[in-house]
Amino acid sequence: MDPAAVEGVQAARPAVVLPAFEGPLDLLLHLVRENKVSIWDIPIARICDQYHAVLERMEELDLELAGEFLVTASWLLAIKSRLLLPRPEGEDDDPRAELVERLIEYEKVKRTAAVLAGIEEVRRGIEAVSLEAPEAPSERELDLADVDIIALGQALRALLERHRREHPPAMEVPPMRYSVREKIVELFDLVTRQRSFPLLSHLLTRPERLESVTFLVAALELVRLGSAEMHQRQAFAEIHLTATGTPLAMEALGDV
Amino acid sequence: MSETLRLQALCEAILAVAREPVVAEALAEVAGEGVTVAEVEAALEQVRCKHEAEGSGLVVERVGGGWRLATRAEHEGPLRQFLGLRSRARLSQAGLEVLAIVAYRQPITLPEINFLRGVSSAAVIRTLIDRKLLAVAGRKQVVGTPLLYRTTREFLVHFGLPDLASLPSLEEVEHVAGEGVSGT
Amino acid sequence: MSETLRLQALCEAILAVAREPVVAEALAEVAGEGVTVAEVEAALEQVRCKHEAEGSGLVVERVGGGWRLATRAEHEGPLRQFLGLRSRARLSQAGLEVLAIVAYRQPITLPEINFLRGVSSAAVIRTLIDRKLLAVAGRKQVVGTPLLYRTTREFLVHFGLPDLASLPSLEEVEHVAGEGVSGT
Repeated sequence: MDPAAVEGVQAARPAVVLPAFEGPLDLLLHLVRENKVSIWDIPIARICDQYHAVLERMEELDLELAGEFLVTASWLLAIKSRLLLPRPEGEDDDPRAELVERLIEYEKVKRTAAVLAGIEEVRRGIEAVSLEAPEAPSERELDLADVDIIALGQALRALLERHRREHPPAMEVPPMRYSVREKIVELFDLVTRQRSFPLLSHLLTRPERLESVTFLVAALELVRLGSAEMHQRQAFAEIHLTATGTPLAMEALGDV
Repeated sequence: MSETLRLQALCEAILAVAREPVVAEALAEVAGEGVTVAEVEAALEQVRCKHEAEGSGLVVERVGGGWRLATRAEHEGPLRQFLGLRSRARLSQAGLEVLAIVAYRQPITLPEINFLRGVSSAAVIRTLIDRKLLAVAGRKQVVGTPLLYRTTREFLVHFGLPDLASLPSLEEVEHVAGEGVSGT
Repeated sequence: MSETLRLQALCEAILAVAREPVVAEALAEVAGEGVTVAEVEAALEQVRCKHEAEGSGLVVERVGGGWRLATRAEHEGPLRQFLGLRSRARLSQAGLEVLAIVAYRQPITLPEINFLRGVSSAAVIRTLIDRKLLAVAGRKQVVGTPLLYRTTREFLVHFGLPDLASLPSLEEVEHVAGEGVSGT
């Protein structure tokens, strides 16, 4: 966090010491201070060059450069070029005025932040006393004054999330993992090799019901295409699938 | 500050934040190099005596081999009264949830709120109506014509909103507050 | 026991269990018939003085709009060791800058904060909201109706401030360390 570290970069210090400027204003303040110039009379050309040099170094080191740095870079260039132009008669607006104003405001912010940091440092060790009460106050109770619309929205989000968990959708449709086409080819192969294939046993021994169903559809398609026949002697008995000798005509298979 | 007084202060501070009785050994361990258990016991005894003086609301007690800081029994009445008073002015987790549901889904009926929360919210609604954050907005034209609830003007004033359309969307809430969804 | 000492003891006992700052009015309400807020304030002041004496591990603080009892900062080390907690994380430079802006200019929108810092502060605000140091105060009625941010009571407690008016004035801040560029 030490902005001064940026000076060390050229001296081939390890890259990690590079600066973390809070933003372009932070960097500009740093440069003004380094150059020991008055903020009321900033030598824009010099500061602008140094600003660009730092940006280049940051880019070389692959630091993530916030867009704001670039926006400010072009702002500086604009101020620089306006300073070079002769100002119209009667106009004495300093092109640097807004820059100065923003730097002064930002410096106040930094000073205040430093004061807050000091207070925080002194108070770090302080813990609220919380003895056991005769009637334990609920930790989850809030003072209404502490509740803002964001807390309200967060409560609803948490609640809807809980509701979703407690009321899962009625039926889950699993993704298709088995293709009928594949099963047709597989089954045709089995039937051709085994002459009479015990389809029912095969279906009942598949580890997954979805696979069984796909097999059954595939078997029906095989019969429809005329490449196989199905036989069952009686209800609930084995279903035999036998090859008819007709080759498999996949192109006749519709969209399955 | 003398070493003895420092040790007394430290013991008192630790008892004040400990959630259960503390044994002297544990205090000696964190009190620093060379502090003996006997010294800690002596310091605790001093703190105990100090609080016996009139004008202290606290007592140091020896319980179950440890020490603890507690409030004086004689203050129990006003203490309970204070905690009761405060809890009436507070918003329970349930209150926050119901307020959030009505704010975003109004007008809405009690059965609908109950469905979302999974528990009955009748008492919570009454409290929120008493506190002028919710109001009745008519009846829903369905079987049983249940009452509909909405948020009030006070609700908008409290949250600094000009109208209900200004409530942040839940996406905006997520964006602003991240996943710190603890409901509190 | 004298009435004054009884009131002191009672105030101390209530602060010890309250878990957050307590307003004198609430104490007066439960302290019994005829006890005025002024008497309560005087009693609290007495308790505060008592704990300033050497050998006390506690302090009475005026923070966040009320009074609270807390441990002394100087016991941080042993206290954390005892509780098995790591030291509380310091706020980042960016976090402190955003708090510094919001504290003095609230309610304020994100674009205004971004402008003052010269860099986007959305992520920082998110962290500060999660740490309960900032809250949303409504929306600004301008194009885009951006959310307005304010500091919370937790902010006041964190920085030991009784109220926002107790923030160091910008003139005071001017005189605080740091070579400025705008001259003194």
